[in-house]
Amino acid sequence: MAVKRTYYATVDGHDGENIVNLTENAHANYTVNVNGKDYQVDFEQINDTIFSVIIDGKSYAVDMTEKGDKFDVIVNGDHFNVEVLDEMKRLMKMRTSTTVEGRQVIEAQMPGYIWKILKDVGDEVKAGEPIMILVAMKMENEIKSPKDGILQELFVKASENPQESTVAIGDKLAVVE
Amino acid sequence: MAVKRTYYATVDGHDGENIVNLTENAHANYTVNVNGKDYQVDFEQINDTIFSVIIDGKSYAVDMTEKGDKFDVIVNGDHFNVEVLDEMKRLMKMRTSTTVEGRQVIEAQMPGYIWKILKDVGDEVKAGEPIMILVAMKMENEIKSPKDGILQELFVKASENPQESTVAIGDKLAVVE
Amino acid sequence: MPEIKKVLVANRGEIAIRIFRTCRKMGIKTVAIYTHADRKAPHVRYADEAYCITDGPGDTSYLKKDRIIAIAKKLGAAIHPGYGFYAENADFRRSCDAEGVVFIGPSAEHIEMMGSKTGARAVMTEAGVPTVPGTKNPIRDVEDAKKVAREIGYPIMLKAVYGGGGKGMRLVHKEEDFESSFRMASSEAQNAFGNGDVYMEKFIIQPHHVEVQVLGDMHGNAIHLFDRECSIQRRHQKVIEEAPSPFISAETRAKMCKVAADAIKKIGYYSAGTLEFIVGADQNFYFLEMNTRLQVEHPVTEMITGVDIVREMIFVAEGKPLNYKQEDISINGHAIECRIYAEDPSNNFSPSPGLLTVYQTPEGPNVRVESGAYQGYEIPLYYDPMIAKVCANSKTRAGAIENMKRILSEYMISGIKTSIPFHIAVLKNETFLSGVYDTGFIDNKFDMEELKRKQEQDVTVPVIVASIKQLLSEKISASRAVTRPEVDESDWKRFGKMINFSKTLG
Amino acid sequence: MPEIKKVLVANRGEIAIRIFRTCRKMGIKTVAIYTHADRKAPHVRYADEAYCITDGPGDTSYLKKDRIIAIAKKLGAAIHPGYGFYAENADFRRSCDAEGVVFIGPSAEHIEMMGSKTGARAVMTEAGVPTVPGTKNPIRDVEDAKKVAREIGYPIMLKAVYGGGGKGMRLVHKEEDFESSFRMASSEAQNAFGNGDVYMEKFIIQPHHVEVQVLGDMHGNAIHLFDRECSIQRRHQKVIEEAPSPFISAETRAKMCKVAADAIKKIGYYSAGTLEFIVGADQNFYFLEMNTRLQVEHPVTEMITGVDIVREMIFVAEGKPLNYKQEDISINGHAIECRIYAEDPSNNFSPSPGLLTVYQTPEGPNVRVESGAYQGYEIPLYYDPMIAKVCANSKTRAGAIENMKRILSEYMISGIKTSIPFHIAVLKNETFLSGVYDTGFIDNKFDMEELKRKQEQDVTVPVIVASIKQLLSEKISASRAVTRPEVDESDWKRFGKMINFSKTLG
Repeated sequence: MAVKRTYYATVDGHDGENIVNLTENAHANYTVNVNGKDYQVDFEQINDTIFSVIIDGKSYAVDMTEKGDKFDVIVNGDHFNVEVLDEMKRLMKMRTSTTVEGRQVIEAQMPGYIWKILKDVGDEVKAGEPIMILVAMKMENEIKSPKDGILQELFVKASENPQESTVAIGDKLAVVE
Repeated sequence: MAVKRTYYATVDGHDGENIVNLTENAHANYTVNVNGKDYQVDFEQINDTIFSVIIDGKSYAVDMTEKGDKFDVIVNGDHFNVEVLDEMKRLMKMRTSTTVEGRQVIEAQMPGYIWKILKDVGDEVKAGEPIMILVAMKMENEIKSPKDGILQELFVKASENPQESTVAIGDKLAVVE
Repeated sequence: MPEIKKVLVANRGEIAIRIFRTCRKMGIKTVAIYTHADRKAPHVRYADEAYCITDGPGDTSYLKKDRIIAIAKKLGAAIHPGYGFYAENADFRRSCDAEGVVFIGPSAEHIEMMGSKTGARAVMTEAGVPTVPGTKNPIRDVEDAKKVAREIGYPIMLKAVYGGGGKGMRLVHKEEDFESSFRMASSEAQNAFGNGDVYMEKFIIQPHHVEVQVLGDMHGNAIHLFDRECSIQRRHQKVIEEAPSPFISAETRAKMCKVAADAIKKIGYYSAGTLEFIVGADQNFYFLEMNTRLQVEHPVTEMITGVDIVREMIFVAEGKPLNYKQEDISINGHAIECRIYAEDPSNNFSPSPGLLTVYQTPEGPNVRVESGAYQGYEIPLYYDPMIAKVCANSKTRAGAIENMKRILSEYMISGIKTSIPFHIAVLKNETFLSGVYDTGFIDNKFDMEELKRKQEQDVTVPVIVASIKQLLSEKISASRAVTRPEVDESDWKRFGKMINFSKTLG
Repeated sequence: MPEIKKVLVANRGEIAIRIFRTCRKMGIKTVAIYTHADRKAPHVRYADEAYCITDGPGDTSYLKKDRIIAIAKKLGAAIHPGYGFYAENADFRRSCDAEGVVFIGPSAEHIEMMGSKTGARAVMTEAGVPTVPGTKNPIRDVEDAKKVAREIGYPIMLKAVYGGGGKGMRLVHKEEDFESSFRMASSEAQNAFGNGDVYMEKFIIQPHHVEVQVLGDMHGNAIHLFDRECSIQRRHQKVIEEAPSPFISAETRAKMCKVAADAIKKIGYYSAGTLEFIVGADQNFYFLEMNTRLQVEHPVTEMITGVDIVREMIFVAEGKPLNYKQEDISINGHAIECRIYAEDPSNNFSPSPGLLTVYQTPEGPNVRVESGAYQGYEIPLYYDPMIAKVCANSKTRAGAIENMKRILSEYMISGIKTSIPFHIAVLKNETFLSGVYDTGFIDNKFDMEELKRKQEQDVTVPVIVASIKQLLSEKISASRAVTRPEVDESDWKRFGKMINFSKTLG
């Protein structure tokens, strides 16, 4: 029995929503309708992140990693961030996406360790002013305040010993309000 | 707290049993006493089957696959089949290893498919006489009777369509008694 | 001839990828064909387009002439046949011509001409190439035959005209034995093949298999790219090749290569081809047959000459002249190729298909790897067991051998057995190192038992690592409750699903 | 000097492996050193022996002089320093000498001599090598200085003697501006460095960074291995190098290479070294500095000359003469190197360490990969972000560029970002293709924004594959009850354990 789904896909840096109607015809074999146009797709996983995808005869070695509903896709060297939502998730997202200004959480954009902290909790900071220094691969990276405000919280400690202050991508570093 | 074990290891094609006293000192760090001699071992898994092992300063990239208590180990291109048993398993094995003649189960020694079956159940067969033909990578391999006797059972069917008669290593093919 | 903008390779594995590489470099689009069994083969992903040519998993054959030509025609693609399959198939070439599809290879006439061994020898004799002396005709009169044998020189070989498999064959060392040997060969042939006709050929002592790579175009140009030594063979299958041959003298090389280039010029041959010669211990050489295709071992020639043979084949198929004149071609260093088979050399080279749990190809200088596999690939049962070719080069033969040993030591393959230990043993063999080895090398000069003996008889290291692994496995078993995975799934699929799990959750 | 039977490489990553490769080829035993953080680095496995030089995971430094020399002494191993770390450290070399450990590199005196830029220029001027014209001494008299500037020729650059970072520097195009520029530079220097001394140097327009590889032995022999063009630099870091330089003329090449070889012969330099030159648009060249070590980019020189530089360094350290005379060295073809960094070029080259979930290096012809990584390797935070060097060669520069594009297209790396898209963009850049580019290339001729623009604006393919993956993930979630794996484990460890499971059960 054919499995069918409807998804709403958006791509970072590209306008608009893509309506995807997906039909699984057999193992690895799909008919995918994107914005009204049908594609025949043969889809096989090769290893951890590489997929062999043949779309109407065109062959792609796609590198894809998945984080929840977001997909980091590399096709022929081009990078795409795709979010794929079903009807329900799409509605939920529309409800919560009224933008919040004011409180800004600063997260680590790369893994590394916190070498120095330049501001204390309670300090006034300007937009673009460095709050701490994150070291990754021998290079120092200033972590700057995204806005004028007060440094409300610090989630990390600095150390010259990398083992004691390692941070991963997405780790919270500080809050400015 | 250090984990300790005593094992009895035998290696195919090599005489004698090796008595192994193993102490796990810390993660990846072991003291291994083999037949009375101590070795300091640093042991790290690199991927599915490759291990980086440093024994008293000598560095080895070891390829190792595990099947129950048997280990297929490749060191510097040399192949070893090692069986590692604890006291209890060793006793059990000694009890059951009184050799059984008579009934012989023939197993597939390589993956492939059964192309032809040359004997029927009930047929008399001579030692070395082919019972069936297994095809693997375009080459035909005769599966021969290990002894004079009667073909008692056949577990496989032949087919020219590889999909219908595929066998894996270790699959039972026939019984001669 | 139109410019080639797209190439369909009617083949699989390493040779499909090798041809795609040249196309990608030249900016030519590529098309793969595949069977159900080969859906995950790497050539499918390497190409710009890929089309399945089988109806279901039960059909594993690539011999789908009409479908392949129809796909190429529809896409406006030229077809390169690789080696095997439709290479050297005149009928396939004719069908391409009939459908207006460019075939990247020689003409149907030349494929056909060289397809018959006796026909090829007649043509080549005519073109001035020496062939093994002998009467092509059945011996009718023993005394006449003896006279011919005297001219050829002993030893001679008597062979059944309709024979094969060694029956009806007799080696004759001196004239006194001729008559009795002839009678025995004839009567054996009569019994075995229902026909007692026997012919005579010079017997070559310590024969070397040396071949000359040639290239021709449609404008009457023809050149050679020097020679390759292919005498290391197991069951008539080449396993190690080198260029140039370490055995033939400079004089022999000059004569042999010239004769080959002149001959193909004379017969108007175009595209790539190879003339196989048998060379005696006395450096005399005789034409055996001509392969009208790209050879498996062409990379060693490319490494010493710097010529991309596939690129030339594409130009020639477009009707362009060759990019090289004979004087542009010289030998630069030495190259060796080892064919890596999925076979277990310590178990009589039995096939060893399966899942490549680890696959790391060698890196560093002086390496060329042409591989049709990758980590996670399950080598199918249905095709040739050669998974890769590894080449090494250097300024000297000794340097190339040194490099090859280093290179093979880096090749990490787990999950299957390969012929690599066999290659390493050959590379250490004294006869091989001397450079003077003939086609009897494996039988006469090589100790197969060597492969079963371990260099390191001390079992301490394997015992230590297996014991530690046993401890770790016990600890894992003890600390977790686990459910048994489905038995009908391959390990790899299981792994794939587990990875998907952790991602969904992570 | 005793024969070297064992080599310890006081380094990590690709350069350690590269040196080990030559040792393995030569039958020399190898010793790796490693930090706790580098336990799983590939050089540890490649060596015959491996020793940890740190006390705990908190210490990530390889600068453990005494320990390293003690290990080498105990094992009877010579030390090769690679590049960075203890390469070009005269004190380290002296300690080796004191402990009787053979150091594979130049003498302490030469390391020291070239360690000071001004000292090196003085020595080289003495040895007949042209240096950038100017006064080395502080300007005291403006009128005298103007006279010198006239001799040198405008434009000239004024620089603070104790300066750095651009402060106290002034470019002067004509004599009328000299005095005011001098006063400003001097006062800026006074304010910034507490000293107003300023000197003068010729300003080179459109400067090219071209260097000459040299080799010397202890018997007074010295040769050059021709030149390398290294003008493609980002933040003063070389990213693409080629040999030979496409910019310099045959005449410049001949002069520059001869001057370099003669100079090191004159100063009695032995082992490998590199003379860096700045070459103006007018083909005039001036010595900048000498690197007394193996360079990162040495493979391109090896590819065009066929010389294994590490092998020569080992012979020289044994006290043997070089294996080559100058007349043995010629240029064969063209080679290019791309340095692959774990950096995100579309995000201002920010570091991108992490787990390599997929790592497949390019194969096929005309490739040389020197890599310090493997699939499953977690690139540590603490070291240089260069994970590999990829080289391509061909008969011509155009061919090498074609090959490199094909090669980079095959490099599959997942889990981290790399500089490969940047390299591909450079390889397509018209100025780069012309072969005439200077050190201002990245700033003036290269559009960084290009990297952020996608070639393919159509999002259909990513939308399709992401949607199918979403469906598959939903199906897996729905069909299974799963437990959450420990959050403190890396994916790889988790994978390792899962695999172990299935094996224990299988």
